[in-house]
Amino acid sequence: MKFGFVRVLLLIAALFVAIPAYAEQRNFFKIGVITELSGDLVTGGNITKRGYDLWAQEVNAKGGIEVQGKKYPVKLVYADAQSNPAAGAAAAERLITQEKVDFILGPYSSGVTLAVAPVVDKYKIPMITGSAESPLIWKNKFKYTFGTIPPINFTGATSIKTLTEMKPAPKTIAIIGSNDAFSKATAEAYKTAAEKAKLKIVKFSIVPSGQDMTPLLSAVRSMKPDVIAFGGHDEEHVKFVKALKQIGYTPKALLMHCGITDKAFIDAVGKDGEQIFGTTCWTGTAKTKSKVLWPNAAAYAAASQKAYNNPGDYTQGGCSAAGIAFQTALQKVGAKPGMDEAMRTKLIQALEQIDVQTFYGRVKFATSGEFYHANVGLDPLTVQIQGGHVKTVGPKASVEAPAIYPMKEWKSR
Amino acid sequence: MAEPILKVNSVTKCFGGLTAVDDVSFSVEKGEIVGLIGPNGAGKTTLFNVISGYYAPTKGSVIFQGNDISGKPPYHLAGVGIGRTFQVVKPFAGLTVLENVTIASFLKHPKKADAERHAWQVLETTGLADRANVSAAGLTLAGRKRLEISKALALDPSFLLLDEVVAGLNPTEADRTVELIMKLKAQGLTILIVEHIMRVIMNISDRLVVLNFGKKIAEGTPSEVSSDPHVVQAYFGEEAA
Amino acid sequence: MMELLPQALTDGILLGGIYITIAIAFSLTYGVMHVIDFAVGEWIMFGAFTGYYLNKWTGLDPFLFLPVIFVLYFGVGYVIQPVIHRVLSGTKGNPFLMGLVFTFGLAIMFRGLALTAFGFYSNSIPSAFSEGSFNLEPLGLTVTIPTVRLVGLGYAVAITLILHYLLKKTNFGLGVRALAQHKDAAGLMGVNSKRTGSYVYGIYVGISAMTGVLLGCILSIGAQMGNEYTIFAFFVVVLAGMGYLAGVPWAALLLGLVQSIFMIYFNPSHTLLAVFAILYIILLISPRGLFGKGV
Amino acid sequence: MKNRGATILAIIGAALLILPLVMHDTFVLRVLTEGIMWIGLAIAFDVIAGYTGYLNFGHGAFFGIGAYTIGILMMQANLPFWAALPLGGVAAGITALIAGIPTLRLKGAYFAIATWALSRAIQQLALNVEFTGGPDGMRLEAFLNPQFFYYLMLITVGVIFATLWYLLERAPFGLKLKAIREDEEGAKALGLNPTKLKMQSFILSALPTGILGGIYAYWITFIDPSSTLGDLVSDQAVVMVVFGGMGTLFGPALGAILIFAFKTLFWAYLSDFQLLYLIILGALIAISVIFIPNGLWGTMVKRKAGATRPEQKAEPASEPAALSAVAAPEEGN
Amino acid sequence: MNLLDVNGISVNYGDIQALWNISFSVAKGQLVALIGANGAGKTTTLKSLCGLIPTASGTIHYDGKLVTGMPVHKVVDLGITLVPEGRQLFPKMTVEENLLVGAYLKRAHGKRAQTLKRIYEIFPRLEERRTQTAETLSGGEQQMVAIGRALMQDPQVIMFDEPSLGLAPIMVQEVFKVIQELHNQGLTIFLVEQNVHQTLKVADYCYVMENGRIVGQGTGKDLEADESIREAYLGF
Repeated sequence: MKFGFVRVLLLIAALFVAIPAYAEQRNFFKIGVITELSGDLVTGGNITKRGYDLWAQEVNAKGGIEVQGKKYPVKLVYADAQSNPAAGAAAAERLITQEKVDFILGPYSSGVTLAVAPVVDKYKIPMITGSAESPLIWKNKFKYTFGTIPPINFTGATSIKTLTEMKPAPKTIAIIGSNDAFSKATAEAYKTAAEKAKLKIVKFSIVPSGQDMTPLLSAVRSMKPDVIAFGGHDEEHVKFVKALKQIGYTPKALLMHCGITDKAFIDAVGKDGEQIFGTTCWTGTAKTKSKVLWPNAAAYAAASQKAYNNPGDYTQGGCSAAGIAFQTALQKVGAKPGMDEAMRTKLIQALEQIDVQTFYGRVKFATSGEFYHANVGLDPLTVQIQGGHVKTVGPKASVEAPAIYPMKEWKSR
Repeated sequence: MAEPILKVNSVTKCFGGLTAVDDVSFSVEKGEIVGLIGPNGAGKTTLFNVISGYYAPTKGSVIFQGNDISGKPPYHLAGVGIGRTFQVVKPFAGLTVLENVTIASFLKHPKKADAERHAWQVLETTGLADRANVSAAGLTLAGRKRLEISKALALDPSFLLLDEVVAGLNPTEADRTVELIMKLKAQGLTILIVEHIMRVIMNISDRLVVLNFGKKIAEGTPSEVSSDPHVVQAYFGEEAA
Repeated sequence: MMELLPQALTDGILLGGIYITIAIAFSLTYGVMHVIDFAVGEWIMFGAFTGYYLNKWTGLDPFLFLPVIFVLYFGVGYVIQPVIHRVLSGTKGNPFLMGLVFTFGLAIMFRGLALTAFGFYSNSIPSAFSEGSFNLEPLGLTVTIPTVRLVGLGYAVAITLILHYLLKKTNFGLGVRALAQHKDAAGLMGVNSKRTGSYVYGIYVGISAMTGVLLGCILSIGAQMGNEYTIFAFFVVVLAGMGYLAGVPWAALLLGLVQSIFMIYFNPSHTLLAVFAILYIILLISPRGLFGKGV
Repeated sequence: MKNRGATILAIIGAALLILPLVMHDTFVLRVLTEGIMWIGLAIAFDVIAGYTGYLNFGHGAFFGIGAYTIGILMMQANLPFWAALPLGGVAAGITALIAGIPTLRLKGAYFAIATWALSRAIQQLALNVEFTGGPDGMRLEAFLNPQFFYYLMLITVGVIFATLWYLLERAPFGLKLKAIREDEEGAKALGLNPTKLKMQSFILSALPTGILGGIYAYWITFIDPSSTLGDLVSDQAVVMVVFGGMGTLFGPALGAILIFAFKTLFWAYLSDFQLLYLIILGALIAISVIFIPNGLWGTMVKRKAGATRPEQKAEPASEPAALSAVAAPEEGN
Repeated sequence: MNLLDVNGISVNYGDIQALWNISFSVAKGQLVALIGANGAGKTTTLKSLCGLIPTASGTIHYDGKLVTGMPVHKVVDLGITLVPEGRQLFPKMTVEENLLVGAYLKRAHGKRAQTLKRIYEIFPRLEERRTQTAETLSGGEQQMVAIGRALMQDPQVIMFDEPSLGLAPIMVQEVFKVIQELHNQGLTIFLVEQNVHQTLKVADYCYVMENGRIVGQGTGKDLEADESIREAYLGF
């Protein structure tokens, strides 16, 4: 029977060896995608994947990335990070050493990104994440990690500022955040911005993830804040809006963040989603102009609508933009598939110098400071759901529609 | 006369409203075999559990070799030399016979090799050596009962509590067990035994203690007890008046 | 802050109502079958999605579908129970543990199926009850009671009363209780342990599925929602004493009130910490639940 | 037989030791490192679950506590890794001691849920205190040497395996634990103190788990409450141990290898069917419970022995012990 | 005509044989007793009769129908019932509920109010305690509930497993009185007892069991005179 045991071991060993790491001369770019395709963060992971997919699809439809007159198609290789940092690190290792990918499109969550970043640094493989936006990543100054979405502490202030410009101007704010890395950072960003804007913070609370927040909101209601701001994930957004409606409190403004720009949120809450404010960097109607792939945001939204029956939100857009960033840098340095280390170093330099207008807006990575390698080219937007669509309501330069303020009572909708 | 090895002083044990053992006193002298008898439900096993530390007496005390042991945990009592068997035999079913006995041997032989050697010796004594490596669950009832005795013996006890180690055996097996008990007595062990098979208990006991409804109704030599009308009545039921 | 107390208590009770519906049938199943069903949250999730799709296709209020969903999932439970029974009555290994692991496997499988079939987005079930709330201001209290939560509490009370009636007043219930207390003796009374077990499991799955619809109306639904409710079901059932049905409402209300009071009067981020600490302390003091009557 | 087994083990051990010298695929090394870690976690879990019969659904807490201890000591107290590592084990051991005093009195489902609640509470604690970094987690200095971690994990798990094997299969301790598992009350009569033994086994289960958590933290370089203090470790350990076979060391090791290999292969080469993975894993667990309740190893070993062990039919116990019936009579010779 | 016919049954617990080729029969209206020392296999016999444990071989016929292999709930539906050793009441249920469970079967359900009244007449004490939970009763009262519960099934045959076990003498008398009473009313009774004197006195016919085998039989009077019984029990 011991032999049975050995046989099993051999079989497993054979399986690992049988699928060999082939080092090939290829005429396409092989790109690793690490994201959360299972586990708790499966929603975000899949949105990320859509963004990357859409980019690859568009590139290949055009025949590939044109480098020095020759077009190289792209091929994405996925690795599931299982919402687990260890699996993310292993995924990076596999994509780099076995799949020999040229570069990597990174995870949805900050946690996984933090575990993957040291690995890509070690192998000197560039990675752009189209989603992770925790300030922690950039503070760590990983040389090979970039991000197209600006961190929340970079964007958060804009919406608060937009709100303070409303008439009559709100005076008080209650801020609530879910106790996970991203949501807590969102709440803290709002807090910092509110303090700066001299809003009176009547309540600042962090709650455990996924809980029913009704009791807390009852307490908030008694303080009658003009603005309620909330940092959380998709499922919590839905719960939050419903709870607020159920206790019958309509603040003058309800501010969430990027999560509300996803069509799924609007579908889930229907008319209750109306007039909710959000913080984002991009919407399907953003006034962007680009020469790469999609000419503007609307074209992108249309493509996304066609592919996924969903115009895409700013996470998805950020992921597609990550592809464009790579694409641009590759063209600039004239990199061909199967880059060597020297070429990759050049690619990093190119990425650091990149300044390109995309459908997503301007992509430019910071090269120092607390936003190191995060995209600081974008103008953060304040958005509001109006008539089932996400409309930009601030800052002034980008306004599509005037903000509706104060919010309409839940009951009279 | 020397101090008795075990003294049971007015032990009472209640479970909720039920008094299972009611003010029972008796003592056991060193080297004797005392039989504890009584009809089903008379409180014999409860009394055993009190003596071996499984229950603390509600009232009264148990003195073993001059020390009050009432309420002391069973593993402590095993350490001072009290070995016991269980009426419903429950060997460590997942383990072999040898392992079962070895576990008990650890008490006096902390090294595994020594404990195993000692366990073998015990199994030789109890006649289970040829089955040492079979799973305890695979033993016949006779085997399991003998395993119970082996485990208790492996503790090297000075005092042995045997709870129905003969009941359920066929005559040949019963005789072998009786032989074993007599051998143990010859080696100087003191034994308190509960048994239903009267043939057996009458033969081997030096003295008998009879319980009924938790009370001691008689005590004496087997012949004294068997002629006691209370005892006969307890066993056969009251004659309808 | 004291003026918030009536609202805090109301919120706690309403939340407790939700927990009752999650835990009560679960507790019954434990009492009768002695299985801890790790898939309880997944039954809730399946029910929620069934309600969601029925609403989407027909446009009718999901509350109208509760009977349909109950019958459907009763059937599912009825069919699955014999397998669990088989696992639990096995003589090899440790049947209790095997039962636990078996339902654990089911839960994982169900989650995978749901992610495949329903996708990964969070959603919400609209209902006429979702609109509106009652205001107790006329009574001099600053208390708001959302209609849908009141309906939830009503549902919880109804389920509790129906189960109470079923168990205490019907012949079937007598058989179920007999089975829970003494399997052999129940057999001697003519109780068919296999079939009764199937009924009980069916009832439990049916109730859990209906609860899912309710939760979808009050909170949100998603393929991964199950785990969270499994946690609360465990919590309530253990606090009540496992299998002790009469303890469930009290344990559920306690949980709701602790959460509500903690969120309002203490640091809300410590709410779950407090909840688990309480469970832990109660298990220390009274290992068989609040009332010491668990089995 | 024993010799052959030892030879095979030696060959596997030697092969594992030489492997990094001949094979330079760092991904395979990483996978092996994690696989070996899971073997360690599974056998450590089995000490309390399989040998002692207490299903600990909070096993992951020990792992997380080990990971956080090393993280905090290295990053905040600037202790070198080697100094911090044993303290991770000690911290987990102390947690087991504190947690065990009340929980080990509980039986069956209550123990399972109490330990699970405790691990949840610890997770919430980590989310809510400053020095753990809260939900942001904690980053350790990256020391990404695949060979180093491979050997570290191999040797650590080797030592854990050998120690546990000695204690549980060679020394009296293992037999004593099994006695507790089979019949706690009966064991008392043989001089065993169940409370003490259970506590020792709980600590023995926690200590290596904490050390493995520490290695994990240094290896992965990033820890947060959901990845180290969540249900992942406990859940996987349960599945591996049950699938492999409880109450032995080889069973959980085999279970860990197979489940981990299945998971990894599926993950690495069938990523497009990721959701299928959950379905297959779930079905696999359910089906194996039905058809091989003794686990793979248990089933294999038994088949080899040629004789299936007849299971003892439990005697129906009547209420007070004083009234209990005598066992059934049996065949004469 | 024989109501109960047991023909050569054997029962195993795992690899241990508990019953060896047991045969006996009980005629309608008779009171038949099975006596024997502790562990002789009496309880096992009763359990196999009502389907609580499977038989390895042999047949059991009740009223001409083969019941071997039937699950317990079907067997009792035929009209056999068992008052089990140690009473086995439902501890958390009230006295009345315990009795009502007895009328769980459809067959008995219709007349349950009537039967309940009758049982309260036989055991007035139970009516006084009807709202008390079973676990709070004394041993004698519990035995009454157990008997009452069996009667609620409206059985044709009642099997008793050591009904006097652990009862005070006065209660033992009472129990035997009830058994005799039931017998007089025409019920068929199969009695397993350790109280030999009383048993032999009330039994129409008796079987003696030892080590899983039937070793003797005869009428109560025959056996009472038989020294071997006395010896089997007392050893003197």
